Amino acid sequence: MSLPVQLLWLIPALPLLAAGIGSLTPRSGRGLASGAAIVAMAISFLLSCGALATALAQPAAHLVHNFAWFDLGGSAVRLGWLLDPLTAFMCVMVTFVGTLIFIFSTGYLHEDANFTRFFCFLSLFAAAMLGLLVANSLLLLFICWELVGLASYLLIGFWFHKPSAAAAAKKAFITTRIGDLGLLLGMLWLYDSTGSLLFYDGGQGVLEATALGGLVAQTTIGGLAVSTAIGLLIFCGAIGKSGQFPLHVWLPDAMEGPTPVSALIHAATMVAAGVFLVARVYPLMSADQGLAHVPVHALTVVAAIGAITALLGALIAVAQSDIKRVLAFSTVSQLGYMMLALGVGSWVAAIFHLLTHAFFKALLFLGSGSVIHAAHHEQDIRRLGGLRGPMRATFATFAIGMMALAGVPFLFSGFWSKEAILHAAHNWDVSHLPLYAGLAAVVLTAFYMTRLVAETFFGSPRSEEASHAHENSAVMTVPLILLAVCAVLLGFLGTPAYPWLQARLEGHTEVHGHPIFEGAGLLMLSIVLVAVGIGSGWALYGRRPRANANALDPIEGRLPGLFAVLRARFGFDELYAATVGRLNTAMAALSDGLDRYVWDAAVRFLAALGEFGGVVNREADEDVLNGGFDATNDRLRGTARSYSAAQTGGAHGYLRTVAVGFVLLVLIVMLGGGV
Amino acid sequence: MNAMPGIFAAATGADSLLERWPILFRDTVAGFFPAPLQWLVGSLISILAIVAIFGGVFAALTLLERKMLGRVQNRPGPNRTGPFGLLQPIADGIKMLTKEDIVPRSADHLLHFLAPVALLAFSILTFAVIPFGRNLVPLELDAAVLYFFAAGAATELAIFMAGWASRNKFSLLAAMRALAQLISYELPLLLSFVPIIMLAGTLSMTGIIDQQAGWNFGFIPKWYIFTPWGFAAFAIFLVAALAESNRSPFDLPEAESELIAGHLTEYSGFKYALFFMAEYFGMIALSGMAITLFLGGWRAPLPFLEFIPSYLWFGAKLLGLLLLFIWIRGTFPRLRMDQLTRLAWKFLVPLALFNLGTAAFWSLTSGWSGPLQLARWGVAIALVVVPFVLLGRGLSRGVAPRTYRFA
Amino acid sequence: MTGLLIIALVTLVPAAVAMALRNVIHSALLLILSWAGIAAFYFWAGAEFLAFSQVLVYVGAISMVVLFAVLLTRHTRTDGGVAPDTLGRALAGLLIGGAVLGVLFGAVLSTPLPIGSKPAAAVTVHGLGVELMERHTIALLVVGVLLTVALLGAVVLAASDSRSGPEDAR
Amino acid sequence: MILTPLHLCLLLSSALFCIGLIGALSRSSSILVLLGVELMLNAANLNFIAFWRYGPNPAAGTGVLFVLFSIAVAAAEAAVGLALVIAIYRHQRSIRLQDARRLKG
Repeated sequence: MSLPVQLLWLIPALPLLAAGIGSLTPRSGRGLASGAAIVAMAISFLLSCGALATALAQPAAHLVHNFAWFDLGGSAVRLGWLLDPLTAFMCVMVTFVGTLIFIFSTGYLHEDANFTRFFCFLSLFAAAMLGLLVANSLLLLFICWELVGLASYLLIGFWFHKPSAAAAAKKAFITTRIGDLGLLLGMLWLYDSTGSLLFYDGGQGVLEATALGGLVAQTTIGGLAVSTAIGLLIFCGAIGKSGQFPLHVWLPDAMEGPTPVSALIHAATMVAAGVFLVARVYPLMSADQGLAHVPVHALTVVAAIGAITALLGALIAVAQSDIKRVLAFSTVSQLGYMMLALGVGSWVAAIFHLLTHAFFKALLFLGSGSVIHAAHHEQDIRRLGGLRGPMRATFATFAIGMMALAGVPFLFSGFWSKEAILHAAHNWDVSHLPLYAGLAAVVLTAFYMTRLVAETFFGSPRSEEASHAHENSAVMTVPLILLAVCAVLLGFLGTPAYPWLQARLEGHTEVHGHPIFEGAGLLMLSIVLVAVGIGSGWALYGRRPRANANALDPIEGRLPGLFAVLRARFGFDELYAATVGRLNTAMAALSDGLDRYVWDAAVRFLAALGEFGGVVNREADEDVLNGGFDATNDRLRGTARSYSAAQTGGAHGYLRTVAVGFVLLVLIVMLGGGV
Repeated sequence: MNAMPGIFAAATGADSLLERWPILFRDTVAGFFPAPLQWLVGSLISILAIVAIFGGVFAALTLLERKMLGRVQNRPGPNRTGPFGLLQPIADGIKMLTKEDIVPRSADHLLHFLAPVALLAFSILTFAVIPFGRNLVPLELDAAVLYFFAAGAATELAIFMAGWASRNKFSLLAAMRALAQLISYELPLLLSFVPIIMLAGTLSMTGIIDQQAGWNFGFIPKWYIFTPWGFAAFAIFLVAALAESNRSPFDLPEAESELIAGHLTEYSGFKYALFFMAEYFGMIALSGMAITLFLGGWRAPLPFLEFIPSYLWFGAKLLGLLLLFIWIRGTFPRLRMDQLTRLAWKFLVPLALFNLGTAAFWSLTSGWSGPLQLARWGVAIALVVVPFVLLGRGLSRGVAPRTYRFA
Repeated sequence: MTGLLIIALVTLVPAAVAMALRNVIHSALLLILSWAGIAAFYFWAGAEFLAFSQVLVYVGAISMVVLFAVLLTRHTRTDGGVAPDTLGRALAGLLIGGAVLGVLFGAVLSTPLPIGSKPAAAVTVHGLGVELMERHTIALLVVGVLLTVALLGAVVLAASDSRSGPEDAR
Repeated sequence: MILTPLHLCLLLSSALFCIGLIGALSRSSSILVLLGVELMLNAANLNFIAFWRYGPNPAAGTGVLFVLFSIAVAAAEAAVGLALVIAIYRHQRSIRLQDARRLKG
């Protein structure tokens, strides 16, 4: 079965339809709303598989179907669908993970009063993301991009009665909007320079050689190539959406939404959008690579941002105590990895990591959701513990996810994708700093994930809630198991020995592998680093479990200053509050003052002037003009009264008048010799 | 001026003799007359045939209905006249003909007389366009469907005339009810078959039947009832047709417990029989319409059954529908007036409008094949079922199934 | 030509009688006959579809509404007796109507009308549909909107707006 | 002066128009006035058909379409008109048109 590109729109349309159904369903229609959402997503998954089959049949081609949206004078605004392996793989991932998350949600939100609304939003979220994936136009992509933002706002703030959730939703929305402004500017600039927003259009698209050549040839402020500037502006959008430094602050706060939403945001939909965007416009981003004279290449910036984010996120994650926050910062860190990979020139490795990460991060989030659900919404790992016994399925799957994320060698998918990124960083000839940042993050990742698992599942329960926890129903565990299986198996699609996925993404039909141990030095190093991370984590947290909920963290005991800084997340929120927030307040005060004292005074003066003129006028008016007008008006009123007497209110009379008038008219015409 | 089309289309040589003999018979008889009179004689023969056949069907149907209702109510039904009561229709006829014809003194005599005549005349008029068989279309019209409903609309008038002319408050109330009911159900009735006209692209009965030729997978006939929207439309059509022909459970104008015999209260003898006849004719005509629109007309349901003459298939389908009507009459209790109008306006009309959308979707996606065909069916079924469930829930809000503790 | 004369008879006589009768129900029923006559005219002129539409709309729908309105408003306060102004109005009406008739007849008879070489061929339903959907799509949409608005307007007008309206006092 | 069929049709429609007009002018029942107006409308439709049939360009079905729309409008007019009659009746317990003159100037 394969899906022609003309019908690609069906993939986002079905969840959209489900969202429509969900929005029209009354609160009691739980089964209908969730059923529609899940069925739509499952069908989309099948369609995506069809699309994948189509794309794999000719991986090098960019199949497009363009159409005119509306006419603008001479030219038309055109949109279109695009099908290539990148789109197809992403669609399959989003729909598969999405389906499992949807199923999980029916269990997780079982008792929520707004169950139907939740599924409406979820479907909208998925539909927007899928639309973004299949778009062949930066405009369509932007529309879906904003829809993703809207849906995430609605979902993060789903429990809007909690002030923290409402604030987090607002924060996520506003923060990502900052990045989106860059994207919008980039888009406008791009349209201005090339006259098109279609990615591929038979040689006319913005990602094709003609347009790129034109963009590279021009330079703008500071000697940048135009393509670099546009690329960086577009990258701003990705920074916002994918939670990159310095706009990463919204991502941990987005944990306020229900856990399936976190899973969806962190694994499949929202944050993946940024990475996908960069990968999609990769020809544009890398267009300036051949130029030697430019001050900076777009990809260098991407790599720098990615490296900083990877390290930063991993560091902060070490000191967090909320189970979801640890995972959130790990997402930040992993997204940094992906950006790093994009920056060092291997977008294929980035997408590989994006896919594997989607599965194991969804697994981890759903696992944490399972824990939270079982522990009656206790999220603090200091107050959990000892869940290994009562929650076997959750523990096993969570451990698989943890090992995939930590990069435990050979068996787990995370290892292979991370390895691909490190390799790419190693081969980057500009600088090795990203490589070092990545290696440091490897240790930290292994460390904090071990800490998380040890604190949550080992030891003894440290609170009332944790001691009463028991395993959840099959509707929640079965998705976990499925995801766990994928988290293991997926890595084998892209091992260095047989890099099938990479080859297909790059458009090759045959696969050229090389022995796994070819660049064994780096491989060994990272295995050692992982071992160090896990070992130190186990030594600190696993061997001597925390005694009670209030006991000091081992690191806190030894390095209290560093721990406090990390726990406070380097104070980014405070920094923004102190700088951006303060600046905003100051500007507001300034504007207020300007308005109050300068403009207002001017207006008041004019008003007084006008008033004076009015007084003069009135004096002239009352005596001179009014007298005449009054007389005229009296005359008019008299005439009108006599006319209105003809208005008898009787319909017969009117009709009679019309008929007589008709007769007279005809007579005049006839006797007058015709017209 | 319209050239009068041949009252029956000429038989083509390809048909079997079984198919052709009515036409051959007519042409042979007409051949005895001089040429200018031939079409007149042909038409007369057709008209006589229709009146005779459906008169007979009417007689048999009265007996059948009473027998069936008897079975439903666990009693034997008429069984005294002739073997198994088979001669009952004849006895009824003689009784009706010989009964005194009473006209109330203050009645409007002319209208009182005209009402049953007009009713019957309009009922029979509708037969003119129904294709009874492969070649048996009495009048081949371009806008046959429209003609059918135009002629059917006039029957409402006759019922009103009967009710008003009787000068009886029960009759008048019944007439008002009948008007309200007919106006309410005209809309779903018309809306229910608009999708078919949309899909078939013609108003001609023959054209609609031609569109239903052929088989899916070699054995499922391509009748419109075998599509999601067609099934929904058929259900709506059936309900509306029941209401249009004043059949139970929509027989409010003649609700015995409330209005004596409704607009028939002041009628007796042969006029009463005419009303009765017209009601059955109306029922037969609407059934014939349903067969033409939804059930493939005179077409055979399976390929290897095509050797049976088409008019027999039509007759079999007609009998099936009539039995269904009788069964419904024996089973369902009568609705209340407000329930009746609510059902029409709040349920059938929106449903029919939704169905229009479904049919549009169906028509737009006719190019889909392979797995997409599954999606097409799924979406169409969803478009039918979801509004049905939602609207039905709105209709029965606050009404729960009763539970009987001691039953 | 005979056809036309018969149609004219069927159309005009019931219409004239209907306008003269005192019994509104009889008037309405006679008018239905007249409308049917007009449908016959359409049929005679070859507009088959129009004829059926006329029957469906006028005989099937408008007549029903009219009869309903008559029945709903039967108990008029001043039912008996001819009001003094009625006679004068009738006379004036006849006079003016006669004048219009005269003027129209004069105009028609004194105009030489060119006649097409042959009468129009009957339009098929298919052709009509194509015309409607292609050249007159906008008009069709507007008529659809008009009918919807009219339906809503009629409902709003006829719906009793207050619980304590005069008819509840009856 | 030759009486063509077109003339006859026009005379028929004129006569119908005048019957409607006289009815509308002289009857006091607002329902009958409305029906008179309805007749005048029909007379106008007759003209469309007559000119379509005998006109110079009969191939275009414009006349028929015009009448089709006109019938639709007439249906709307009848519905609204009779609703108005019922509203009038509800207000003054009478449908005599000469009683309904509250709109006088």
